[in-house]
Amino acid sequence: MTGYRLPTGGRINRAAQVTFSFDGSSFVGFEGDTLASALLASGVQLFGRSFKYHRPRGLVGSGSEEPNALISVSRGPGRFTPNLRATNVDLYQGMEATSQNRWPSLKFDFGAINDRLGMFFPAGFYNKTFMWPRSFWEKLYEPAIRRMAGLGQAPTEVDPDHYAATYAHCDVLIIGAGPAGIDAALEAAATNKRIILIDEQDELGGGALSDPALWPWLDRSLKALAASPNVTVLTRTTAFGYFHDNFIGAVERLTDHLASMPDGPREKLWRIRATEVILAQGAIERPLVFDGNDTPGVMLASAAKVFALRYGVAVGQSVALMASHDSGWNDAFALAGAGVGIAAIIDVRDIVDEALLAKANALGIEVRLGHSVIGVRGRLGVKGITVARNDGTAASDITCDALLMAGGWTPTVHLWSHSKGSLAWREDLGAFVPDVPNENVRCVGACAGTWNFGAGVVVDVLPTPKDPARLKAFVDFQNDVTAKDIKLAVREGFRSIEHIKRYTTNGMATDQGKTSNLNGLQIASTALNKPVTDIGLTTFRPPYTPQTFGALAGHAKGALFQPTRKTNIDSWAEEQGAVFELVAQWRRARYFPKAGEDMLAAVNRECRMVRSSVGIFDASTLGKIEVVGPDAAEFLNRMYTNPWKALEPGRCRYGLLLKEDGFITDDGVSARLAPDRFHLTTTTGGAARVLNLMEDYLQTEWPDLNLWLTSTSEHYAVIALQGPNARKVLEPLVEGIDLSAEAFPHMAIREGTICGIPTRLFRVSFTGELGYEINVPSAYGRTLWERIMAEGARYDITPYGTETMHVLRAEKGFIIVGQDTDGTVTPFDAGLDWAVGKKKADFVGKRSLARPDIVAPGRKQLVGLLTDDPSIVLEEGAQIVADPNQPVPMKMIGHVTSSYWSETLGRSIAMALVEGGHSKMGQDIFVPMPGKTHVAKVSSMVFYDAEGARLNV
Amino acid sequence: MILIHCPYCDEKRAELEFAYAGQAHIARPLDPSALSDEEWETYLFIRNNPRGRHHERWRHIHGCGRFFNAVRDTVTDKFETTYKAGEPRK
Amino acid sequence: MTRFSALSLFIKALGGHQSWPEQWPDAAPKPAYDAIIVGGGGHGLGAAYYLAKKYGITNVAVIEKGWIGGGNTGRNTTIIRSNYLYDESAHLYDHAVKLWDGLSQELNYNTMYSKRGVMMLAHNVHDVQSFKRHIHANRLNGVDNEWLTPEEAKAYCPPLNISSDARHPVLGAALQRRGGTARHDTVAWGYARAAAALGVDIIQNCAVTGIRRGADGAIEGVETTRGYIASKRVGVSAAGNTSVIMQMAGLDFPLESYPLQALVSEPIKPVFPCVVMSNTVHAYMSQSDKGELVIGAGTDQYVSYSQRGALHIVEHTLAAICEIFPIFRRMRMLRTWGGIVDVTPDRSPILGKTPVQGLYVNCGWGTGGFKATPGAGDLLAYTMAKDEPHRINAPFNLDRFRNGRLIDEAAAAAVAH
Amino acid sequence: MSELLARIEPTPTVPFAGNGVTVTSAPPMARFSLRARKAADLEKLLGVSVPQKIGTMQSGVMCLGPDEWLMLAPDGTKIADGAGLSLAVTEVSDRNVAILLEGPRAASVLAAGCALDFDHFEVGRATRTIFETVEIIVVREAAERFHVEVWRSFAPWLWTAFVTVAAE
Repeated sequence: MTGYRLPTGGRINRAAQVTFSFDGSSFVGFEGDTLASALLASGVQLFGRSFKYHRPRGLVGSGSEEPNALISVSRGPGRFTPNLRATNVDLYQGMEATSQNRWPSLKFDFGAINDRLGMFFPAGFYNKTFMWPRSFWEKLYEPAIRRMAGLGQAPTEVDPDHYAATYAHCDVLIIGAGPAGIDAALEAAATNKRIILIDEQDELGGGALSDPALWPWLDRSLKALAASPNVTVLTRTTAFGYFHDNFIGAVERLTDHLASMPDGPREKLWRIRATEVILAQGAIERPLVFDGNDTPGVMLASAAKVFALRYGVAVGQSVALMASHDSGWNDAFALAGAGVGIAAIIDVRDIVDEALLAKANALGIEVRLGHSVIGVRGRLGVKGITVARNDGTAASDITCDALLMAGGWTPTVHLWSHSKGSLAWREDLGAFVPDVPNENVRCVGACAGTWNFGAGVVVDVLPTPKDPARLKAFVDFQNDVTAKDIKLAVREGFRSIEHIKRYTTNGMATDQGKTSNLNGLQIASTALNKPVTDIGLTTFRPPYTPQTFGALAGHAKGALFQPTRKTNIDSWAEEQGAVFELVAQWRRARYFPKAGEDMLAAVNRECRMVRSSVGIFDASTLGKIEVVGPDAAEFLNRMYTNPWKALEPGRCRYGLLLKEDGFITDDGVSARLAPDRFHLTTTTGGAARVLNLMEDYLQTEWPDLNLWLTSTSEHYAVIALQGPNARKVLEPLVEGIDLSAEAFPHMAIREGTICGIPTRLFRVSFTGELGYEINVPSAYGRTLWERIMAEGARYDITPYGTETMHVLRAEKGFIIVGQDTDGTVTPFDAGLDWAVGKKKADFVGKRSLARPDIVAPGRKQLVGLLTDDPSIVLEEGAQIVADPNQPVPMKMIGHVTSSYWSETLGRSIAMALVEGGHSKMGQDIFVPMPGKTHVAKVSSMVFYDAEGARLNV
Repeated sequence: MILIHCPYCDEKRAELEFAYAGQAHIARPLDPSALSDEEWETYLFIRNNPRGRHHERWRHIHGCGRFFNAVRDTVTDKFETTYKAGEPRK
Repeated sequence: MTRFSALSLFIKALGGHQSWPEQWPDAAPKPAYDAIIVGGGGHGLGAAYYLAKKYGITNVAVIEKGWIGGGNTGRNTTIIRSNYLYDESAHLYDHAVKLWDGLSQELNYNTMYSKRGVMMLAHNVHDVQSFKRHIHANRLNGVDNEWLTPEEAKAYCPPLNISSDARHPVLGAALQRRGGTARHDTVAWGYARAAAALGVDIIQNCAVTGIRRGADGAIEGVETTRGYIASKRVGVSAAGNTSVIMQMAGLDFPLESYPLQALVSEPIKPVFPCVVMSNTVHAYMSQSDKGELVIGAGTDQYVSYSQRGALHIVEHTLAAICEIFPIFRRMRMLRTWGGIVDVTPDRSPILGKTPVQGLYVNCGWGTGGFKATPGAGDLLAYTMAKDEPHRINAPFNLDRFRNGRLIDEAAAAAVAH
Repeated sequence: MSELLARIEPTPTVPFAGNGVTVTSAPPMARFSLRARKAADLEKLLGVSVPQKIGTMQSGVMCLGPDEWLMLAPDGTKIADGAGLSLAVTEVSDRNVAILLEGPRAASVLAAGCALDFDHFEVGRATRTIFETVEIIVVREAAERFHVEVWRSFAPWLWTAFVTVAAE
């Protein structure tokens, strides 16, 4: 065959040839073709292999409903896309397309052995077998099933494309630009409303594109829309989901149809909020169910019409029609008018409209009423059909090379269903139509069930004299679900349509049942002898057609995936070669290795320098909250476990914050700047959580209090200067603050300037050494840091990171909320009794501390651990037992929360939560690790300078 | 993504600006220490979780910052009303 | 019950599959039962099966308001694992995992339990500490869970991006090799068929409308849309609807129900050999036997029974998936759906007795219910049969919300500092 | 003496000229968070008029919430701190930085990640909102000019987002 391109007609540009390849063979199509129409024009009928039986398959439809013609397109590294419907792939010069799910070739596929054995693979067969011997499931059966399953090849390379996203707003959103949608748009365009009209195809027009009589109207309408400034038209855009409050997700395909790829995004996610939505999504023709209905060349009558009149392609040279509906007749007449040979019209009905008969007669088309197709000849393509009277008699053959199916129409109610609008059963259509809306939405045209396609009857399976148990009459083409599978499901007791769907997988393929749901429902209805409405309706789920992960992720990729927060000083650390860690959204310098140092060596050096001279640490990520107002102290007194009212201005206090359940949620040192002004600090990860918790209490529990909370976390850069030489480094730089120990003691705050910049200077220590935390406006963080580095050079000032900070604080027994506590630890468990105001009548979480289990003995308590072998650094997270010789499962009495090599002490130290730990001081506990059990003694958590002599200098 | 009417801003805004904050009208007891364990459990943990009309709190966290109350149907997710904190239960 | 096997499949095939019997009869309610299970999900059907199989109580009805397995059983991402931190949780879930092994044979129904391994990614130092704590605890509890370096993680799951430049780099992973997936529907159907064969009535399209208690306060039976059914023992295993049913018995519960979304891609050939979870990035994924990438998304923030989730949840989930597995950016989402998850204050389940004599409850599984299916069913059955909890589910009582003995796995995973 | 130390800002000093929109880092400025139960309390303290309607801005002060205002003022501006009064003045100059969007596509760049309806967001409006996952304050200074406030550490991300969309 040389081809099926009709000599005239269609909307293709015959002046522009497009060369492309399919499975390595070269083909030529025209601009305006889809891959499907171009291949069809070249005489290709075989497009793919089915999912389960690997049966040869051709086109069924002409658009998004296509179940069979799934192909892959490759356009360079990382740009391999499987499972595209050939009917939706706009052709471009040089396209490389391949078929799927076949080996070694589409025409000869070893997988088709499944078809021969199909009788052993009915619906749900895998539930019934592959159980013996037991070990074979994972080793043999499952891998084999997996290899056979799946459609296209998996991608193997990173997609180089990028994707865009936007929000949009309109007064009227019209989805579907067929005649009904265009009319709705024109009507709305006359108002001053903002209108968005979207359509999934490359051209507006929908069904009108295959009706040349409407083309003049279409041209006029499109011009009118283009001239309306209040109308935004989006083509190649699929509205895939209808979400709450008229929020519609749509994806616009921007580059897949282009021969050369521009720099712009491949696809764009539109997130549209509409006041009113008009659904004009049309209807999809229904296949008929009969033996051999999946032979390549058997397709929807409406699709054949689209191929002929829109693309100028005959689906066959001698085409038969099997109809249960008038629309098929009209499609056949249209094909005949376009020069396609019509072999016969077979209609399951005994009586059809006289006008149709007359027209068929006038065109010389043979008509068989009260007949059905009972068989199709040909394997890789239709060679002919066998028809018989509906009573099974008078079987005869008709030669043809394509067979059209006209089984009536199913309104496209997917988005309506997403919106939770209700559906009503229309017996005459044999379909569900929109009933009561749940949003401000209405349906127009065919999707409302109001379009006049003519009359028809609904049949589940065409009459046949063959044994129904032997029919290969497909309902869901892609998933290889046959009528007998559905009957089997019913026979096995599956009665709800959801059960039938799940048992047979009917409607669960990549076309989501666009051509199969209603036929499946009808067959189930007959089998159950119950009306359709008693069986239920499967729920449509977004998306309407499959949408790329990339488009749904939008811009959120690489640098735009999630912000990485960096301090003003971060760039300096990066230049110094710091190793970073991620903490909450921040990245923080973990240590500053010098040449040849690993983490341990760097941390040991950093620790040594802090203890012996002075270290500098970027503490900017700490959360900060300014609490201002007459009732500020009262508020903090209610929030924190300890008393705050008596704190004098200029002094700092450690604050411990619980949730109402009594467990520690955050801590930090806070300062009173004035009677009505506090500067709070929180942990890095707790900043937002603490502020939100406090706002909640302030706004909803104690709205009578006069104070306000303001986050100042990012207003300040914070530089911690720690070590015996800290004061000496600071002194030359600070003005307006007396740094002497007497004037500025530990746990105090002063305001002044440093290098001319206003500062809030804290004298606090998380290391146990003399220490300051310098708060300055953020933009000065790095330049101040560099000034201090220069000033401290004579003391060999040493930058240190979070790891050293952790070691130093552990040596002092300071906890880290979230590491030494885990959301199940009370202040008493953590040994922080001193931070709980015994006389306070109430604070957040206090009542929970009196619950029976919280006061019961045996709770896990935070203690220090010293390994018997001082060189052993226990692993953080290691579990603790009292009896190392017990069998598994062992009784665990706690775990190691923090564990380090302490360079200062020349041995390992650890902190642990241990059952009854506070009363186990000096006792041995055991840490069973693979291959070795470590012994450690329970100790105080303060390993260094217990009396605090180094602080008060 | 639902639309929520903020009673302070007097505007409908997208859900992304809001944080859900649980069942409404559960006042913190004035003297928690006077409560039995059962009463404290009820305050802390027991929730209505109805199918249908639900009184709940939201915070316009990325807007005006205020907590407010709402009545919403948990089956349809549609709001019946929203009102300012401190106003009587609707 | 017709035994399922390759042989029976072969024999039936020769007969055109015309003689397969119903897998379970469509029962109408009888006036009274020895025990009633409210909720025909995997947990409830499992409980009915074990009541009949292990405890000899066969006069049992499972009452389901819709169709069995239509709730979270049929809507979840089918992950099975037991590498939980606390002894209580580890024992609970490991009890289930042990029952999963061999369940297909026990039920004579292929549940397609696939021990593909569940790998949890550590993205920061805190994750590493937390996962190692899990691994050590699991090891001493006899639960398998091992640490993988980033390279080992990549070898186990080749699509994984372990670049140190990633926004959330992979610092390692905890792998439970016995973890995996199963086919969700078959679990419900398998239990239904096996239970029915032992005499259990499976009653669909039957909603509970009331709970009747006697003068002594004890359970007498349930009112349903298909009439009153008497029973002295009623087990409620109704997930998101538990609060509503408990209120019929006059009980207020510490539960809230949230929408949880999941999605699948179009099917592709095998590419993803295990289950990967990332709590930091909020994504988890596996590939089904059919070839679909099965992806769990997050919960919406508000309580809801609408089974309708928001688009931005899907956007964030897929952005996360594409960061961890960048080769999947061109893959396409085929279907999304929503379930209703019932969440307790400590995000651990409630499984045991209630203050009402004869009323038992199994709820609050949050996002973790599927993996527990056989265990939850077995333990609910035990508790109903003995009128006392098994030692495994005893800690998962209602009292813990009063006395403070919470089992808070999520809190133990703690927060970044 | 402040000239001794240089400021370092998180976003580029060179504007980005995209398709129909320019993205520019605003110069440093003074910012104060103002809180009070009544606008009049602040007006009395500061001697300036303060807008009453949430989401509006006048003379450099925007009303963000029923008891919350943000004042923008020239760099170096100092104001009374209201000590002892029933209100709160907190300096947050360096907490935020501002990015300016100007040009016919300015609104559409914002709409890429912000769900506000900019057709119904008049000149003079100012509101806190969210751009994808990042909180921002949007001020419409002119039909085609927006001033966007963002916390400092999120500014590089927001800049990259704006520039990415502006280039599309």
